[in-house]
Amino acid sequence: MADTISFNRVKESFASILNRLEENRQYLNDLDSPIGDSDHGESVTAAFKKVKEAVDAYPADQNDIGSLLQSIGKAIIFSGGAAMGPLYGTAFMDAGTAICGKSVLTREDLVALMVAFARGIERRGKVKIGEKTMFDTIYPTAEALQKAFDEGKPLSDMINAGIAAAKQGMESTKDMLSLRGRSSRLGERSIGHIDPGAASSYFIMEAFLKSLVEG
Amino acid sequence: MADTISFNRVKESFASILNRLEENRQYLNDLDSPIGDSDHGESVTAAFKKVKEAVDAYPADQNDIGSLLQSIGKAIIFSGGAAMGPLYGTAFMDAGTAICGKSVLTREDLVALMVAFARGIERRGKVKIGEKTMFDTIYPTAEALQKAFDEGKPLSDMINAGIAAAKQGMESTKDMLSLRGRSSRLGERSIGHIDPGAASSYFIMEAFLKSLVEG
Amino acid sequence: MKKFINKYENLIEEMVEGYVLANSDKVKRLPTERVLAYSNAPIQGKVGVITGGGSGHKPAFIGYIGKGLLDTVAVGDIFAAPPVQRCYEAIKAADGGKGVLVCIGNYSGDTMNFGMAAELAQDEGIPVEILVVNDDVASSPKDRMDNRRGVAGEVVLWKMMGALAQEGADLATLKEVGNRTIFNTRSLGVAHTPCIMPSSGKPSFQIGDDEMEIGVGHHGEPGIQRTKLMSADEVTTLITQKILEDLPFGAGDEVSVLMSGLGSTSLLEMYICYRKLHQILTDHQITIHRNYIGEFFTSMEMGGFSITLTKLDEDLKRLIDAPCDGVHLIQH
Amino acid sequence: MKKFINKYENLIEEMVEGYVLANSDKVKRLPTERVLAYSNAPIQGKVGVITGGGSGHKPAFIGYIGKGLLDTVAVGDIFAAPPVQRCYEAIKAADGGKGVLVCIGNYSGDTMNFGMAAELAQDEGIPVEILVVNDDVASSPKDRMDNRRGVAGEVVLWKMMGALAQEGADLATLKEVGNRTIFNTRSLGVAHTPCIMPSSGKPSFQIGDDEMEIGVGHHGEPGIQRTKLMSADEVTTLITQKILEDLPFGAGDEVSVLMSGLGSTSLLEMYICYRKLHQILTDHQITIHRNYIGEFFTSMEMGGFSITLTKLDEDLKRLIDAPCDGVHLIQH
Ligand SMILES: Nc1ncnc2c1ncn2[C@@H]1O[C@H](COP(=O)(O)OP(=O)(O)O)[C@@H](O)[C@H]1O
Ligand SMILES: Nc1ncnc2c1ncn2[C@@H]1O[C@H](COP(=O)(O)OP(=O)(O)O)[C@@H](O)[C@H]1O
Ligand SMILES: [Mg+2]
Ligand SMILES: [Mg+2]
Ligand SMILES: [Mg+2]
Ligand SMILES: [Mg+2]
Repeated sequence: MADTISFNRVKESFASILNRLEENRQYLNDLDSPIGDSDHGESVTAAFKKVKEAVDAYPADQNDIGSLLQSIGKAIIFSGGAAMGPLYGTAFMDAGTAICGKSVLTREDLVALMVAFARGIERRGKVKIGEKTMFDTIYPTAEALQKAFDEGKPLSDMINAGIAAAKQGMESTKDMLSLRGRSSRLGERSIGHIDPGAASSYFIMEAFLKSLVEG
Repeated sequence: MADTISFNRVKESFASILNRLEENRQYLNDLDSPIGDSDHGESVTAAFKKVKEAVDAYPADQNDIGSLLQSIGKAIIFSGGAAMGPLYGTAFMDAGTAICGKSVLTREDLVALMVAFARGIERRGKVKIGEKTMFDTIYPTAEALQKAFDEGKPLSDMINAGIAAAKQGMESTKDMLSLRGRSSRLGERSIGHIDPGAASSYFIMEAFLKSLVEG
Repeated sequence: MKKFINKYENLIEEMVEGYVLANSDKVKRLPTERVLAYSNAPIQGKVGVITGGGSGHKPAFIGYIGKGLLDTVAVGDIFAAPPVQRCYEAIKAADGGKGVLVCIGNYSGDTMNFGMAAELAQDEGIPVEILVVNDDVASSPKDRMDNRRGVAGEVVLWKMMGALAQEGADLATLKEVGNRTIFNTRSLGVAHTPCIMPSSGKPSFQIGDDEMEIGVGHHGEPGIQRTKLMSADEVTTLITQKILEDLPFGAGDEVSVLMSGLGSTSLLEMYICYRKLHQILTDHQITIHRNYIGEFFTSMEMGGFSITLTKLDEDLKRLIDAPCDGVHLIQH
Repeated sequence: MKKFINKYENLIEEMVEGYVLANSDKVKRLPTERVLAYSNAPIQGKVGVITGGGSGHKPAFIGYIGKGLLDTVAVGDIFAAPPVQRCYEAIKAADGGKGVLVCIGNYSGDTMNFGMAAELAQDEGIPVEILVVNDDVASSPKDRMDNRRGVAGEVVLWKMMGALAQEGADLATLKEVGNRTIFNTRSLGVAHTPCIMPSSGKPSFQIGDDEMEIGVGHHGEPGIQRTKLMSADEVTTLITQKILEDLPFGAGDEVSVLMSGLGSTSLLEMYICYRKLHQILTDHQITIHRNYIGEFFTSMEMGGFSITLTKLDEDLKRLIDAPCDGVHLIQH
C-alpha cells in the first residue's frame, strides 16, 4: 500500500461518507432526541448530499485536493444550514486551505488536513475539548494522526489510530456535561447521552479515513 | 296501593330521575358517540340538575302538580340547552298544562300527563314515530298507559306497561334509520345504534313511573 | 386526558371569564353571564348580527365579536346549543331598533333554542330573522340540502352579514343576501384524530392509527368515507372535487377560500394543501378572490381541516373585502 | 404519522409555494427560493428588520412578514437553521440604504449562519446588527442568561422592531431599544405531547400518558421539570411564578402578555389559563397593557403553551401598540 493519497481517493471518499451517514440517519436523529431537536441525521445527510453534488460538479480537468475540499466547504456553508452547516463547512474550508494546490497527499499532508479541519470546528464553534460536541471526536482524531505520524507510523497505522481515536472521542461525549449547542441547556441531564454531532463526526472520520486506504 | 298519585310522590320522583341519569351519564355519552357528538349524558344530567333546583325552589305552600311540571319545563327550556332542552322542556310544559291545578293525579290524569308529554316532543321536534328519536320511547309509553287505562287496569299495571313500552321503544330505535337530529346525516350508518335521546327518555320514564308507585 | 383545565364543572365559566378579561376592550358580558356582546352593542340604527352555539370551537363563536362582525353571542356548553334564555338575551342585547339577524348552524339544538327565543323576542316587538347555515356537503345528499350541517361556512356568513349590517342595510336585505351567501357556500372536512371530550376524557370518535375520515362533523359526527390516510395532494383533490361538483362551481367563477384547521393540524400542512387547492381551482379557471388560512372553526384538538368555498358576486366580494375588527378576525 | 404532507423531500418547498400563492399581496419569493420578502421590500430609507430559522413553527417566522413587522425571512428545513446563503440573501433584500437588523433566536445554528452571512454583507458595505433573543427562563440559570434559548419572545421583538423601523429610527436606535426589549422579555413553556418529526414519523420526545414537562423548548428540547399533568390553574401559577421571579417583575410594572399555543392545545384551554394569569398579575399589582392569545410560535402539533411577559416602558408601549399588517398578525 502506498504511503500517499491520490486525488481520486479523496474524491471517492465522499460517496462512502454519504453512504455511512444515510445508513445512520435515523440513529443520528434518535441521538438528537433526548438532548436536542431530533434532526441531526436529517441535517447532516442533506448537507452531504450537497457535498456529493459539489464533488460531482468539480471540474474533470482539475485535481487540486485543496480546492476540492474548499468547494465542499463552501457548499456546506452556503447551503447546509443547521448548527452543523457552518461547523463542517468551515472545517472543510480550512482543511482545503491547509493543503492548497496538492493533488497527492503525503502522510504529513493528511495530518495538516485533519489538524486544520479540527481547528476550523474550534474557530467556528468557539469550542474546547470536553464540551460535548463534534469537536470531541474530531480533535482527538487529528491528534492521533499527528502522534502516529510523529512516531513514524505508516499511513495505514495512522488511519487506524485516527479511527480508533474518533470512536473513543465520540464515546467520551456520553459522560460529558454539555456546554455548547442545544444540549448545553440541559445541565446535568445532558450526561449519559452520546452527542449527535460527535457521532456524525465519527461516521465521517471513519468513512473518510477508511476510503483513503481501501480500494 | 292507592290508585292516585300525590303531589309529593311526583315531586320526589325528580331526585330519582336525576340519580338514574347520573348513573348512566357516561353510557349516554357513549351512545351519542357513534351517531352524534358524545355529549347527551352531559346535557341531560345538567338539565335535570336544573330541574332538581326548580323542584326544590317550588313554593312549600303550594301543591299544584301542573304548575310544578310547568316550572320544570320552563327551567329546562330556559337553561337546558342542547337539542334535548327544548324537547324535554316543552314536554314538561305541555304535561303541566294538561293537568293544571291538580294536587293529586288519578289514573286518567296520568294518562293525560303522558300523552301531553309525548305531544310536546312531537310538536317541538316535528317528529314522527320511527324516526329514531326520544319520541320512539315516549310515545309508546303514553300509548301503553292509555291502553292499560282503557282496559281498566290498576295503576301499578299501567305503570308496568308504561315501563315495558318505554324499554321496547328505546330498543326499537336500534334498527331504525335516523331522520331527525344529528344522526340523521348518517343515513344507513345510523342503523345498529340505540338513539341516545331514546335511552335517556327510557331512564326518565322508568324512574318517574317507578317513583309514582314505590315508596 | 391531556388538557389544561380545572374542574370540568367550571370549564365554560372560566373560559368566558378569561375571555372577557383578555378582551375587555371589545367584549362585555351580559347579565345572563353566558352571553357576550360587542362593547358598543346595541348599535342604534344598525341591524344586530348574532350567533350562538356549543363551546369547543374557538375562535368560533365568540372570537368573531367586533365591529363589522357579530354583536352578540350566546355561549353553550361543550358541543351543546345554548339554552333559550341565553339566545333570547343575545337577541335582545343586539337590537338597536332595526331588528336582529340570527346566523346559526343547522343543528336541531341551535334551531330549536334560537327559534323559541326569537318567538319570545318577536312577541316583544323585535323583528328577528334566522338564517341557518348548511354548508357541509358531506352531511346529506344534495336533494336533502336543508338537512346538512353548518360547519366553517358559518364564519363566511358572519363576515358577510357583519359587513352588510355595518353598511346600514335593513333586515330584509340582510336576509336576502344572507340566503344567497348560504346557498353559494359549500364546505367539506377531513379528520384523522378525534378530539377528547373534557367531560369524560374519552375521544369523540374511534379511528385507526392509519385512517382518516372524510366529512367528519366538527363535533366528531361521523362522515361519509373512511380510508387510509392520504397525502396532502390526494386529500385536497378529493375534498375539492366533491365541493366543486356540489354547487357546481365552474369556469369563470370567483370564490373565497376558507381553510380551517380543526385543532392540531399545523399551518405547515395547511399551506401544503392550499398549494394543491390553488392548482386545482386554477385548472378549473376558478379565481380565488380572497383566502383565509388558519384556525377559524375548530373542534378542540381534533386533527384535520376543512375547505369552504363561497361563490362570490359583486355584493359578496364587497362584503368579504370589507374591513372588520373582531377579537380573532381583523381585516384592514 | 398522521400528517397531511406529500413526499418529505418536498415538504418545505411545497409549503413555501402554497404560502406565496396564498399571500401574493403581501409576500414575494426571492431568487434563492427559500427566502421570502415583504412585497414592498426593500423600503428605501427604512432599516430592514429580518429574521430566519427552522420550519415547523408557523405562523413563525414567515407569518410575520408585512408592514410594521418583518421585511424578509430566511427559511430553514424543519427545526434547522437556514444556511448562510439564504441568510445573506435575506439581509441583502431587506437593505433600503439604512442597514439591516437581524432578530433571531439564540441557537448556535441560527447565530452561526446569520453571523457568517452578516460578515459577507458587511464586507459589501451593508450595516448589519444582530439581536439574539434569549427569553426562555427554563433554558439556563440567570447567571448564564446569554445561553438561554429564544422562544416566543422573538415575536415580541419582531413587533417592536418592525414598529420602530416603520417610525424611521436608525439602526443604532433599533439596536438599543431591541436590546432593552430582549432584556425585558421572559418566557416559559410547558408541553405534554411531543410533535411528530415529519422525516421519521417519530415523536420529538418521550413522555408518559399522565405527564407534562415544564420548560420544553419549541423544538422539543428537554425542559427542567417533569411532573404529573397539572390543572390549568396550577400550571399557570407555576409558570408565571418562575417568570415573575426571573426579571424580576414587580408591583407597578406594565407588561405585555403573549400566550402562544404550541400546536394542539386549544384556545379554550388558553383562555382558562389566561384567567389565572390575569389574577396572579393583578395580585402582584402588575398591569397588562396588551395581550396576545393564540398560536404565535408553534411546534407543529405539539401540545402545550408558553407565556411571555415583557416589561414595558413608554417606548415599548408605543411600539407594541403600533399598527401592523403582517400575514398572520394584523393590528389596527
Ligand atoms: N458551538 C459549537 N461548537 C461545536 N459543535 C457544536 C456547537 N454547537 C453545536 N455543535 C454540534 O452540533 C450538533 C447539533 O447539530 P444539528 O442537529 O445539526 O444542529 P441543531 O442543534 O441546530 O439542530 C451538536 O450535537 C454538536 O456536536
Ligand atoms: N327533531 C327532533 N325530534 C325529537 N327528538 C330529537 C330531535 N332532534 C334531536 N332529538 C333527540 O335529541 C337527542 C340528542 O340530544 P343531545 O345530545 O342533547 O343534542 P345534540 O344532538 O344537540 O348534541 C337525539 O338522540 C334525539 O333523541
Ligand atoms: Mg439538531
Ligand atoms: Mg349530543
Ligand atoms: Mg351536542
Ligand atoms: Mg435543528
